[in-house]
Amino acid sequence: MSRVKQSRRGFLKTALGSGVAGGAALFGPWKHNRVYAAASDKPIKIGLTHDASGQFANSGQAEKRGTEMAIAEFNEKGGVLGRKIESVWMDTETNPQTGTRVAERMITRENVHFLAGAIQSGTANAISQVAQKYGCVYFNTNSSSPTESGKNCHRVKFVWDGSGENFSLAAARNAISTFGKNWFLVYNDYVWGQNTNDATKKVAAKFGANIMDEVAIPVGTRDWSSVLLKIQQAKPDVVAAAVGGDDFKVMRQQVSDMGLDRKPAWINNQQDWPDVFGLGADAAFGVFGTTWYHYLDLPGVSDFVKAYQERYPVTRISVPGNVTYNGYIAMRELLRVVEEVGSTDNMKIIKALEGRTMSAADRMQHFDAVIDPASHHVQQTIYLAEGNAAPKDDTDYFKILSWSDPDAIRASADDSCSLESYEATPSYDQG
Amino acid sequence: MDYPTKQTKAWVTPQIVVAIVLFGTMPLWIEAVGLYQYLGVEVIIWMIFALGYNLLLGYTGLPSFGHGAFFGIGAYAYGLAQFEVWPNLWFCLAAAVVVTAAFGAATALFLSHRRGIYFALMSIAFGQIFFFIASKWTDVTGGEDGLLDIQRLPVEFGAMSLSTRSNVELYYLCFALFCVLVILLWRLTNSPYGRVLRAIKQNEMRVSFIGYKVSVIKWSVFTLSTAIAGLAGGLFAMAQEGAYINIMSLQWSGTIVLMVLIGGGFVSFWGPVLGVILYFVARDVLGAYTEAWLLWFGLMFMLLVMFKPEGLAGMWRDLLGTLVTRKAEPKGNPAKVEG
Amino acid sequence: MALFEARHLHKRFGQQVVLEEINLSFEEGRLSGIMGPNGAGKTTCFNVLTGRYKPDRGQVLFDGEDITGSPPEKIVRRGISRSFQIMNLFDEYTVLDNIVIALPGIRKKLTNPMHAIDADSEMQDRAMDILDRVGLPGRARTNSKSLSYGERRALEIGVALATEPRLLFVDEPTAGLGADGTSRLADLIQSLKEHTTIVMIEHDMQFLFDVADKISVIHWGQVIAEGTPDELRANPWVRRSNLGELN
Amino acid sequence: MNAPMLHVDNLVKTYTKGAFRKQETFRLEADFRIDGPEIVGLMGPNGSGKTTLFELMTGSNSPTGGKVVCAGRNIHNVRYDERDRLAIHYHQSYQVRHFARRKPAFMMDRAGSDYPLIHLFDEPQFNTQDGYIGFMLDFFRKLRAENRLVFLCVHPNERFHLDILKEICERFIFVQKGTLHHAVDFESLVALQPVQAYLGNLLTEQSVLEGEGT
Amino acid sequence: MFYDLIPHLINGVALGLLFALLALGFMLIIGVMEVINLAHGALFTLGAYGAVVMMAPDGGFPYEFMQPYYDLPAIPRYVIALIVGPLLAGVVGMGLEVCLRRTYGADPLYGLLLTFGAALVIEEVIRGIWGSSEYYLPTPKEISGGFIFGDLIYSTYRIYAAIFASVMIGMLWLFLNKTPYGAVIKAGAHDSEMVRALGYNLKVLRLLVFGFGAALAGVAGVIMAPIWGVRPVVGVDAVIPAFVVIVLGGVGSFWGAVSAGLMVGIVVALTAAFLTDWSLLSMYLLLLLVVTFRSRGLAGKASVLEA
Amino acid sequence: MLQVDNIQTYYGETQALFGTSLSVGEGEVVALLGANGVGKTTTIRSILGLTPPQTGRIAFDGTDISSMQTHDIVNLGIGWVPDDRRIFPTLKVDQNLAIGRRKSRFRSWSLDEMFEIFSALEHLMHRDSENLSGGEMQMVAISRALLGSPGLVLFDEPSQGLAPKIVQDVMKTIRRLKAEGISVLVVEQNALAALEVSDRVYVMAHGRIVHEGPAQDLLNDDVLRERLLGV
Repeated sequence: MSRVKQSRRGFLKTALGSGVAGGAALFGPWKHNRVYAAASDKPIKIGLTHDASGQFANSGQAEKRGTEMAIAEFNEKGGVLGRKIESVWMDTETNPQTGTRVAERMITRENVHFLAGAIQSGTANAISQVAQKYGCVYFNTNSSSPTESGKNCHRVKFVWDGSGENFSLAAARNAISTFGKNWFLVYNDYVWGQNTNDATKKVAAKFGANIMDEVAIPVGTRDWSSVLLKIQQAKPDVVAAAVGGDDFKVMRQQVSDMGLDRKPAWINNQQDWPDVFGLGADAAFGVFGTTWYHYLDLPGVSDFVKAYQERYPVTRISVPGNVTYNGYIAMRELLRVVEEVGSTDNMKIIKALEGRTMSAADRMQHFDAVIDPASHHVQQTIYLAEGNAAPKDDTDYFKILSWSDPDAIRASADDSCSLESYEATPSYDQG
Repeated sequence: MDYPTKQTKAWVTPQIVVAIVLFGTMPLWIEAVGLYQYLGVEVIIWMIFALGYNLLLGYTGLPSFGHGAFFGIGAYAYGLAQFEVWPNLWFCLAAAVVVTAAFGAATALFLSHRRGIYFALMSIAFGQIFFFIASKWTDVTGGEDGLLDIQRLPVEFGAMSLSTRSNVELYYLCFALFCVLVILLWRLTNSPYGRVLRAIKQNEMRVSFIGYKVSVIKWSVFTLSTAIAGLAGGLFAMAQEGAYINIMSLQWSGTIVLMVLIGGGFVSFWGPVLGVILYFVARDVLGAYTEAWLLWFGLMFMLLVMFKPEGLAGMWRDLLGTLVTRKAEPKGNPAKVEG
Repeated sequence: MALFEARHLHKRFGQQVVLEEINLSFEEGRLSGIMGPNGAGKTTCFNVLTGRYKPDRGQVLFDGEDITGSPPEKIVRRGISRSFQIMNLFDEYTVLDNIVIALPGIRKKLTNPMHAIDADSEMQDRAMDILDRVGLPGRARTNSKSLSYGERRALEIGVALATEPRLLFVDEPTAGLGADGTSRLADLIQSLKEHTTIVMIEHDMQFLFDVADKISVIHWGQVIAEGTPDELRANPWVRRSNLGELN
Repeated sequence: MNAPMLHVDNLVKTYTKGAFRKQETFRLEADFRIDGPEIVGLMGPNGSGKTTLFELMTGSNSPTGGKVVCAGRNIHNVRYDERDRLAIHYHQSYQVRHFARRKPAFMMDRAGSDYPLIHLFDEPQFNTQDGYIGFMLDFFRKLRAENRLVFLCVHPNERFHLDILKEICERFIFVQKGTLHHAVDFESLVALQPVQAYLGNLLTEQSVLEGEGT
Repeated sequence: MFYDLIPHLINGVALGLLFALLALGFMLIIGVMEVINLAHGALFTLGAYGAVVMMAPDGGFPYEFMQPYYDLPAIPRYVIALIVGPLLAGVVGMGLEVCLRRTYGADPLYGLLLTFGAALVIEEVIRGIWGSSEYYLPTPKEISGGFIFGDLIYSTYRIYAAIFASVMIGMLWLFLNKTPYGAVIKAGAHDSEMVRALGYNLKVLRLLVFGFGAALAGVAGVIMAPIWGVRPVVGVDAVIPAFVVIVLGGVGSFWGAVSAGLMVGIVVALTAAFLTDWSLLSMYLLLLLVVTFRSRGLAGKASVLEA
Repeated sequence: MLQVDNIQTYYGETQALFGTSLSVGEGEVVALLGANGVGKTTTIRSILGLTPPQTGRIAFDGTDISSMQTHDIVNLGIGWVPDDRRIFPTLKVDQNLAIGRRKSRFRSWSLDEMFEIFSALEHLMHRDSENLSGGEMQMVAISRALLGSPGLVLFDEPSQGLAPKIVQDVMKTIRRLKAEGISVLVVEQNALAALEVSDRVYVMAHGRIVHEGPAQDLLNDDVLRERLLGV
């Protein structure tokens, strides 16, 4: 309780500060976190491509916090290979066109060694195309479209989040036996939503569900009433939703307004922490997946939470969630690999990452994770959760129901990936 | 709001030479001034788009607020032509131009008898319609995801084939097209057709009373301007190796108006070029200092609309004017806003 | 046979009848005048005759051909041109360019994008001739916006002349001109009259009585009287009015 | 056949106020016929029902009872946009009033005429200074000669207005508080008591200020 | 089949009332100023943010100073939010009007361009103060949750919003028709010259009307916030339907705008029910259809827009 | 009270007044006569600042108003009865009147006094203005001007559309205004009626004053009157 208040106050202070100074916080110089090393060695530069505006602004900033936290930790330890790590960030505006330009600028002008960050798959695609062209290793930290590690996979791209299909597999199996066979599907009409929906449909069919209807929702839909009325009329047992970002928030609000949050069981593919935080446990209705939760009963979790809060005392989101977690873990792994191979050469890094196993304890999850060498997709534990009826405190929205072994929920979409050959990938090393 | 009264019959003017030299050498110095090659590619493509758009806004006085849609259609057409028909540069670019012009021509049928604000409102509606269709027709456009893996096709002249893979190579392709377009547009705007366009802006009714069928001319200029937007869109698809929906939104359609106006498209052939450079450089340089660069850019735009709708080119002219009039007799300031 | 004839023209805007029944004919080589009180439908009548509006009923004949409802550009191409009461010039253009763009010779080269207007000396000369006729030869390179009001009135007529009409319609040319301007304009009209058939709307009865060969009086959207200036002047109420007495 | 040119047949128009307890605020009654072409002078104080009568005659206002028949056609059964082919009302543009239309046009009759039979001139501007009066008077006579029925509505505010009416009109109608008074010639018109009240001292050629001024 | 349609029709009406509410301020400004206010959406957003500050303790206001305020029950705070949001929008709107003065009498295009720029600026300022992330406007318990009739559940908030919108429409109508201020506004829209000649300062009148129109945008923002969410870009979602409703209804017609709002609402709701993907497009197709045949919209009169 | 000095006024670029000068004294009634379109209405519009003069000077009640805003000019105490009435059709009659109500340093008028002048007005109060007849509109327009407590009333064609009896009422009202020290400038078609109530008269032609003198002279001089006014 007190923790939340403290952080809220902190946040409000900055808000006040920025209000008084005419929004000075925003108009300040672009964030170059230059930590110049005493050593004469050139710093390792990492390009951060997190969204700060558009549909996924909120999540983009959350993953940025995770990524920067990992970088800072390394810098505090003296950097990597004795070199400081520097990051440069540009807003990709949840916009592929901007993503392309940002990636081009990062590589050709800022001369970054690596790129990291993405929420929306369209933007991630745009960035990874540019990265592949130059051979720059790119970590897609949070875009979970099955196509990211499927047909749009790239040799330089590594996908750190569980894919929509992973979540579908994890959630759907239990749902049919628990809630019923009549399913109604809603999904956001873009690549993540479509593919995730396809995956859900496949899984549901496999376990004998009857698909009553499926409705594609344009991205940016503000008014869900018609669809919700339709659901009311259809009276399904289960509604499986693959809806993301702001749309999801709006939908959730209207679902609970229309009193539909209890009656059909809602299977939401994944609930990103920034989309839930601040809305209370009520908002987390139905069953949904996540890759991590700050009250997981595992060693290291509470330390990580504490470290996050010390580093970000003023942020609106007072505890880290899956998005921040992914950003953090991915960057930490990248820097470790650089340390291990002793170089920033792209081929060496790629080869070191492919097939890399990360221990469960290290990742604060229940199962070991592995980077699939054929799709560059991190195969990891998926947790199933529902809204917490008996929260420990006012950040404790989720009740973790179960966790799935990565092997049991491996995404079939990953099979459609064919990575570019090593030869076809330009060598890239900013030295 | 005057274009220069000085008259020309030249194919190539000193300004064109300056532009060619300046932009022809850009890859050599762009990095030295702290920018990067891809930005150059983006700038020159948008200059093509803006020059075509200015035929409408600056010359004919038709404020289209839906032109981004045609830019986007060009990009999709390029990508689809490459995937589905024949991956040849000239063919794909031609497809981008022709398909976009076809959509433009159909749209123009609804718009060519409208003027002023009503034209603007209807163009918003059409822009939105194309935007929604593109965002929904996932099978064709890739929906929100866009068309990915569009190739930068090589330039083929018979046996010779030039790569456009690198940004500099692509830049020179765009530059070559830019040069051709600048010269053609320069001639066109100084031909009877161009004169009539400007006359339509000044007084549409009188143009019909000196014997021109205004709606046909408006239809043709709209179509022409969409064709150029299609070309720019095709090149843009090459540049970003993909075609995405965002460019078709109202926001981007508004942005092109903003660029052209700030540059001074109302008074100068070169206004759109200035506007595009200012916008992109401001975005990159101002953007390096503040996330809220659009705030400052928007404020600048408001001030220009209020005090100097002639934009940069108009200021430049005033500056030249004061230099000249210091020698000659003083002249009144015709800065008053006029339709 | 009259050069231009209008038969039974009827025009309404919504519920409002603006032209009830207009019958007019103009002879070649003559100056015909149209007058009437404010709001009588003179300008609407002009707009129907010159193709800006399409009549709801009736016929317009030019040189024996039916041009009813033709759009302005077609009517202009047949040889009917008009000037405007409210100035309709191309303000961004020089005086010369205002004329040049109206020349049929330029119009015919519309589809040639490579035709350089300013290198076309034939057209430039022709335009200069017209400027001579309207008395603006020295102002060719001046921006039309910076002309004096009277000069703009002359240019307004010049643009109409540039289309090389057989019949020239002039709409209230004296509007806004003082006594000096009016008399200078009367001179201009007199000189044009020698080459061109002219139809003129005029509010200023006195001016019209001086220059016209025949006058039609329009009121309530119909021709309520017609005749030579002398015939009309014979009307006792006209004689009773202060016509010609003031100034 | 030879239907009269204008037959105003038991025409009644009432205006009421109040949604439930209707109170009559105005009542116009007219019943007359005019068989052939004529120039009719029409007068009446403001608010007497002149304008309403004109509107009823031209069909733009609908009657509470009775009908208006022009040359055999009930004007309210003629299509809206063709009613002025029977009877046209020339007025100042600010006098246009808007009325609801109840019946779709295709269910109604055609006018069967291109040029109006009845012309109602509502307060034409008789300005002595510009000389148009003469042409206007000639025009009224011309219409009459072409077998049209002409109504001329003037507020005689100057002596010469009365002269004009006297000279040109063949009969007169005076409207007073919704009632029509007919007069066959000028003399019998001015003999009517309400007309004298209406004209005030214009007839006696005294000052408009009833002698208190000048 | 028809029975199935009823809830969608009702939803369409509710939606339509909200669209009409959205368009009212827009209409007022076009009517009096003849300006197409593209910043309407930004003012709408500003209203929503103003309400967020008054309702949500993390709404960007210094919590320490405001703590006693946030301890107030939700309903009075909501009422305050309903005042503060529009007030904020209104004040900024008046500032915008001052900038717009230079464009009066010129080509209306300049008004359009200026307000386009203003929309950009306001949106960026919002981003500067509140950040890009989404806020949620809490509503009092009394007007949230589900509302059950028969076997159908409908959102209580939507019912509230629809009723609120009808009340606003009614109140605006009464204001325009039954108060002296409304009389002056209507008079000004019809004949601004005569209004000046009766001693009214047109500058002040325009300033106030613009402020009032902007405040109406703010009201719509507060009402729509719980439905649409509060983000800096939400204004675009608002200005486009508003503009469609106005063009469809006919510029300058109060009931034209209301009926066009209802029409758009019903069409959007019905297409959303049967062709969900195309629901937003239906609005434009409707517009095209109507404007092709009636270029002044349903009830429009001749206006500056046709210039 | 009113002094118009050599003003030149343009509509856009069209010149309508070519150096017009006139004056109205306190409590004086002045007639401005002339044919259609000679600039009478423009003179009034110039005084009101609706089409401000480009050169020349206009003073009212000791204040130079030639560059003042219309509403400020009007609030000094000028009432206007426009020739086309300009009643707001979307408002009721009572709203039309209420909108014109304001105070100035001059005598203020009550609604009852208006009913006294125009007895028909009282019954019109709740009617839609759109449905008034021309004469009824004129009564509203005149009442609206008087309710604004003017020290100078500009009448543009006040008798237009009014019955003779009502015209006499209007003329009497003008007399009454004069008696109460209020100045009047009246533009009239009915020259004789106007001359009878006026103290002085101006005749305009082509944007200039061509005659100026006591009204009585013109009334008495038939030849001059016939020449200038055709009556």
